[in-house]
Amino acid sequence: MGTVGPAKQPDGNDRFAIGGGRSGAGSGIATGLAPVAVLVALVLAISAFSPSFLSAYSLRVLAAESSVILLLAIGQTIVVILGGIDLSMAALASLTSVIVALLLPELGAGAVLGALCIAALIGALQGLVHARAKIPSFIVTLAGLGLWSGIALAIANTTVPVAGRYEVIGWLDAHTWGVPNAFVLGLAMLGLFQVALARLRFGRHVYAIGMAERVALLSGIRVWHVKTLAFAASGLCSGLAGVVMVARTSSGNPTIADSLLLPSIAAVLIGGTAITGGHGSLARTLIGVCIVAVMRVGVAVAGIAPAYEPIAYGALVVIAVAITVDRQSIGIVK
Amino acid sequence: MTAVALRAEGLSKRFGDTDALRDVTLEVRPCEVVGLVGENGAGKSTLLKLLAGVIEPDVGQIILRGAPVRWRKVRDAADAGIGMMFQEPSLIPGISVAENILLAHEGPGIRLGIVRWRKLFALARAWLVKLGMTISPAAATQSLSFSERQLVAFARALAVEARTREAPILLLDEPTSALDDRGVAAVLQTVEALRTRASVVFVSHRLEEVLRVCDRIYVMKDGRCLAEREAGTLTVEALEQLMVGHEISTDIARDAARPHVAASVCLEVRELSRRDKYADVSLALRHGEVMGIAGAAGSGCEELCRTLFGIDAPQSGTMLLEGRTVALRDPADAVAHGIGYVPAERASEGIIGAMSVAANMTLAHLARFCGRWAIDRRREQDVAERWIERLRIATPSATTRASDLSGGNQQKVALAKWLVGRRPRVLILDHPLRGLDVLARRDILETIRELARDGVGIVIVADSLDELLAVSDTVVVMRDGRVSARYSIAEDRPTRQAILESMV
Amino acid sequence: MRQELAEFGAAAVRLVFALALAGAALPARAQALCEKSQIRLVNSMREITQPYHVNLNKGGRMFARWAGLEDNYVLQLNQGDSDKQIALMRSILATNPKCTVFNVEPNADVVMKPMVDTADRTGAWIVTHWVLNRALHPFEGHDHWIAHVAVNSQAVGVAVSEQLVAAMGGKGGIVALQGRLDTDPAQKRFAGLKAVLAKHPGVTLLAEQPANWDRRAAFPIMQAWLAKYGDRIRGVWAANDDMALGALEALRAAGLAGRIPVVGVDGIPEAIAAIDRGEMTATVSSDAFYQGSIGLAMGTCVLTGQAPPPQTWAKERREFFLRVVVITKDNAAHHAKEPAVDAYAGEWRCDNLWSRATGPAF
Amino acid sequence: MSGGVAAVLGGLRTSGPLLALLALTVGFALADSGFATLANLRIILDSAAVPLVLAVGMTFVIRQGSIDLSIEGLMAACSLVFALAVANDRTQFDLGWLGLPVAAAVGAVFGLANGLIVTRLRVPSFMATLGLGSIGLGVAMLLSGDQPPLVRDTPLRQWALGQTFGVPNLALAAAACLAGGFFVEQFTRLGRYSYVVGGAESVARVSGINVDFYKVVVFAFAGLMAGLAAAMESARLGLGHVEIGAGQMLGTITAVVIGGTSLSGGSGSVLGSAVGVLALTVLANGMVFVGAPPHLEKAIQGAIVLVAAVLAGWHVRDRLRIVK
Repeated sequence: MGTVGPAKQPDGNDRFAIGGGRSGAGSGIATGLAPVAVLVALVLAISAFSPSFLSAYSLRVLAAESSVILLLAIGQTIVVILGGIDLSMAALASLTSVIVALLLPELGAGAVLGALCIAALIGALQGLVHARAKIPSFIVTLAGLGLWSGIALAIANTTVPVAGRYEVIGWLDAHTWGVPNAFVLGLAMLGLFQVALARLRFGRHVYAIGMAERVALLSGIRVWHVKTLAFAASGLCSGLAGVVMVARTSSGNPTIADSLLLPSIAAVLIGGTAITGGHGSLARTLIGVCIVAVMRVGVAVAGIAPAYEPIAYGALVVIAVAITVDRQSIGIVK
Repeated sequence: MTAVALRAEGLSKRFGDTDALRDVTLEVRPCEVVGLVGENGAGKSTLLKLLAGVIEPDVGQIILRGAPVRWRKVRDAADAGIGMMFQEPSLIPGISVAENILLAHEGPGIRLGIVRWRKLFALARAWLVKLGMTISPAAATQSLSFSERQLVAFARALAVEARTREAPILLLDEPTSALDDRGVAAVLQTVEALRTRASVVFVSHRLEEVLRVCDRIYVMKDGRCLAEREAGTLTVEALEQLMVGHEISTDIARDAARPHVAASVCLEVRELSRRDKYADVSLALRHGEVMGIAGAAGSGCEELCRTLFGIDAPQSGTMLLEGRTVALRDPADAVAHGIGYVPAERASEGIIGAMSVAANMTLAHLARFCGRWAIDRRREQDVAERWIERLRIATPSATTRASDLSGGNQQKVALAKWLVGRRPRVLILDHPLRGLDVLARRDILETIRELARDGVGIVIVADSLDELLAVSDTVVVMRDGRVSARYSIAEDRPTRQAILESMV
Repeated sequence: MRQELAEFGAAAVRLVFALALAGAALPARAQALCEKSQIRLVNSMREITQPYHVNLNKGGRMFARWAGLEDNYVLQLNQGDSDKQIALMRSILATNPKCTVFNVEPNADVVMKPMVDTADRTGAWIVTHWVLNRALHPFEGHDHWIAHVAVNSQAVGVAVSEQLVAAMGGKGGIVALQGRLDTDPAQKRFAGLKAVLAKHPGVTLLAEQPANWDRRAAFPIMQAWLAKYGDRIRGVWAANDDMALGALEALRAAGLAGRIPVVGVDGIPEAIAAIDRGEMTATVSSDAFYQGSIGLAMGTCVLTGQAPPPQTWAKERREFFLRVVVITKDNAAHHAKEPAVDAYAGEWRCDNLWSRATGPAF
Repeated sequence: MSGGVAAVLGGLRTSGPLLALLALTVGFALADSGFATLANLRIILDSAAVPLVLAVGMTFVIRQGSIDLSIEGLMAACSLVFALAVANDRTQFDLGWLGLPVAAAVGAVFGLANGLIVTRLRVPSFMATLGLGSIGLGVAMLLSGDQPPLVRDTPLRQWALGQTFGVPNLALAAAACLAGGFFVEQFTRLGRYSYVVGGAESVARVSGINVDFYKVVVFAFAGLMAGLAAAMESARLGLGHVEIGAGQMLGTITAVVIGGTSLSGGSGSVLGSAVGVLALTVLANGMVFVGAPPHLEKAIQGAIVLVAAVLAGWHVRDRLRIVK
């Protein structure tokens, strides 16, 4: 984009730029802290309504609730940093849940692994189509959304209770030292991909493509490899989300995760990752997820009349983003 | 004391912790062409943007026709008759040429919010004619060639004339940088013509142009105004001295004999053709040879370079790399084969502004900086610093983001990208010197020679013939997509004239 | 094994009757588990924009007011988000779980197990509705899952289909608008239709499409069918009233409103009005007011000790089918007006909680 | 990729969407004789009406480089306002035809809010509209209360369900909106600047264009269209309903993008979007006709969306093309 005028002053944070440039550091910390501030403020506000909200129990519930969104948001973050978007994640998670629930009794752990592979492959396929046929990821994954949920419905047009071997995944619904295992899994994935983004060639390429795809191309980066890989990652995350869903409900359902798509995207953006790509991090997403989880449940817990719930939620989303969005890195707000 | 059209008084501007402009004062008199010269990052563009109201000064004031003014938005300046042509490409792709020229001041072209196309086109055509352009005002902007766009941008700057009864003031930032000699001629001619009714501030790196059209010349360096001279009293050499501050040799010296040009061919193309771009081009580039390709806009030399790098596939013809036929599916293939490419549009294709200098340098060869798993940042750092030193890149550190560097230094980074890894076989340079100052120019030309000495085959497309002649072993001239002449500098050094004739 | 269970069941029944009688005689026998003022009544449902859910909520409130617990009445809406329904339940249990009663309209059957488990784990009390999950029963060790008030969706489907067939005079083609295919009621109701069609070869199913319970979705589908089959369509079957009304509007656009019999399920006021006008033939009501209150009533009885702890109840009192009413032109007028408290007060009495049970649902 | 294929598809240039529409129509016509009848054409036009009105507004938003995810909530609010403003079973109001402009106005206000949040608070439109959509939903829930209000205004209902000269009135209204949108896009400053803002916002700014102003106006315009659409749908269904816009958001965006408006902004036309809408409508209608297995309906739709997108975009596949 033309660098005319003051619109685009170089931003500071989140480009993994080695070390982190001088101009960067300051604003980086500032914009990095904003989401945390919002989270704290939100929690305090809600616990003012219902003090029990800060109890260990509530927080554990919150963690458990946010674990699925967390997994979805992790995959989404990678794709968003790449400059794309993945609308198919929730549908894919639902599909996975059905597959796992169906195959678990016979194949046990094999079913889980198989389902995860399928999810990753489907993700990769979407990335491939997007990168090679040059169709906006928005459209490809939109089509995917229809395809995967349609297939899920075709496989099992209703809830599939896990008929056996539940213990293979049951541990995901349990706690260790009071921390929900599913949440721990989410954190593990977060750490894994954080390293990949910050230290591996893959991550560097993801950021490069997100910031300036032309330059990446002209530097000989095989952009379609990177994109395929990134979408495979988001596919894998969807799969894991699906598995956790099965663990939570001890059954698979073709629409179980669908309602989590927008919240997970919201989490990524509230964290301050720029939807225009190239700027953002998984650390930010973690905060975003917490904020969204608190909003989803907290608003209700605070005892607000049901009809006002969506209003409060909407207002909070806008306010949260208004505070957390890293304007410098977006430059132009689309 | 004659009347003053526009006067900048003690303007200062900081970006972050760098002083872009420090207490600059300059004057533009009615119907005067004022030249503004200086190295990259000297603050010329910043000064113009202040005058045009794109950015606001921290200190100092602007006095227009005797009255102090403060621009709240660009519009204010434009309405007062100040038009600016930006260095960066600044046209909107999706709309017609006419709309671009009259953007934001369509005048009678839009009545009560309703567009009157016939009127709009008529108005726009008038400006195009002034520049001797024949393209239709209804043409879609994205269909124009780079230099055509540059001229349209110029036309847009001219168009402020229609907005004020006063004599307009035009700020031209590198109006000629992207143009071939014909385009340059047109622009200079127009500037001459403008002198009768407008004041112009003219920024260019081509000092001879500046001397030709300007009455007075301001010389800037490091955000300061070093000197003000009457153009008549100056020579190019003197001007360069003022700019650089120390003696430099005029013609970019070339080492006479070039023993290092090997006999072995590294890159060869046979009857390469691409529909309405270029046709049966055959070239042979030897190891250590610098091949300059000269050609007016639309001659197809840029397109040829892009094909050599695998960006566009040729319709027919073969390409051999060290004797073996290669088919490049995409730039990645080219890179894998050891071909490097420095694009003309630095900002959008050369570097990633938001990334650190080091990251930019290693982008193309990241694999070489990876341990078993992760990127070895220390090694990356070291290598980057080595090249920063070697190419004399002016940057606080290797971790500075590339967009904070001046144009010349950014170009060096873009070049370094191909040097940090294993030495490339072929390096393709598309206008590597565009808009660079003397020093940067010299550094880059030297690097090119060094590479040639190490046996790298180099293809270079450049703005000015002098540059081509200075660095090339062979010069290939293209016209309308075909090779119209070849010269081997060693044997018969062609005159500028000869080349120009085979170009047009 | 089954034999034993049956015996146990029988024994339980006897025991319960004894207790019930005793309870009637001197109410304060079983000791109270909670201060009455501590009891929290939670109605967990999808949303409150559809009339059916509005009435669920009204029923719940009605009971709360009647029991003098209106301030302790909590409404939880999940906006069709299963995950959220679970989340909301778990988070409110941060306080006072032991005295909290949930009356749950499951958003989808997947939420059943997690919610029941939550109740068992936290000591909260829960009554569930609608969905029937073969693998899950209150009397299988879920002491805090008071009861499951099932609706025999297949029977409902049969009942309403019978009405349709009758209205068509036993022959002609029909089109069917299905609900969300992944929900149990949608499938069972359609199964009911299939069963009826099997008995009446004269009636043929021209086409079926899911319209996701949604009036808007039903409209264009009905239009397309009208274009395709024209007057071969002699009847319209919809899995709920909302879709039936959508189809009705499409018929109206084609000038066919009132000329082709239309049936739905739920018995929402609009549908009843349409039946009154003769534009719809029949609907089946499971009485949202009752469903919205009975679970809370059961819980209150248990917590105040007016009813014995659930694990002592007979199986058929912990998982039973709910009586439904078929609404046609004859009784439409009667169902049109909103019921008053005293219509239900009798059925909320702790010794009369099973007045609408039509038999075991397992 | 083989030059042949490229050449053939390249020939299609901008006709990609049209071709997709054609293919669908022919396909269904072959599959079912009843499909290609005048009666069904009417129905297709009728059910395309509301999405088309939405798409006209959305085209402007996407073209200026933004996106509007608030459609559904916004329609909900407008639908209820409309139902409560005209003769209905809940309130005393009886504005009759004025109900349409009133609903449109409410929509415009919401759109305005979208625009202001985007430009003043500099919140990306993606999130701003997401939030406002939710707010609209809440407002609708408040207005809806116990019972969805029923529209009792007979002339309105008759108009919404009726035809003139064999063309559904709603389709005519939508056509009018389309014509209006086309005029605004081609012949007004607002329309032209929506290309400029989307094409190169920073350039627009330094050219002295009041970018924020035009952005806000476009959002308001989109809101207005959504309000109108909501009113039309409510008049047709005869009630104000919270879920009146359910599923419209993604559908509209899909139609617009299939119609050749790039999500990155700066290109596209309402005419293209109209083709996109028709394509999707024909698809949905045809699905019912061939009685596609309900389970797979979603899947098939997804697949066809993909194919359409490929067809529409193939000819511009060049190695340097950037798609996000």
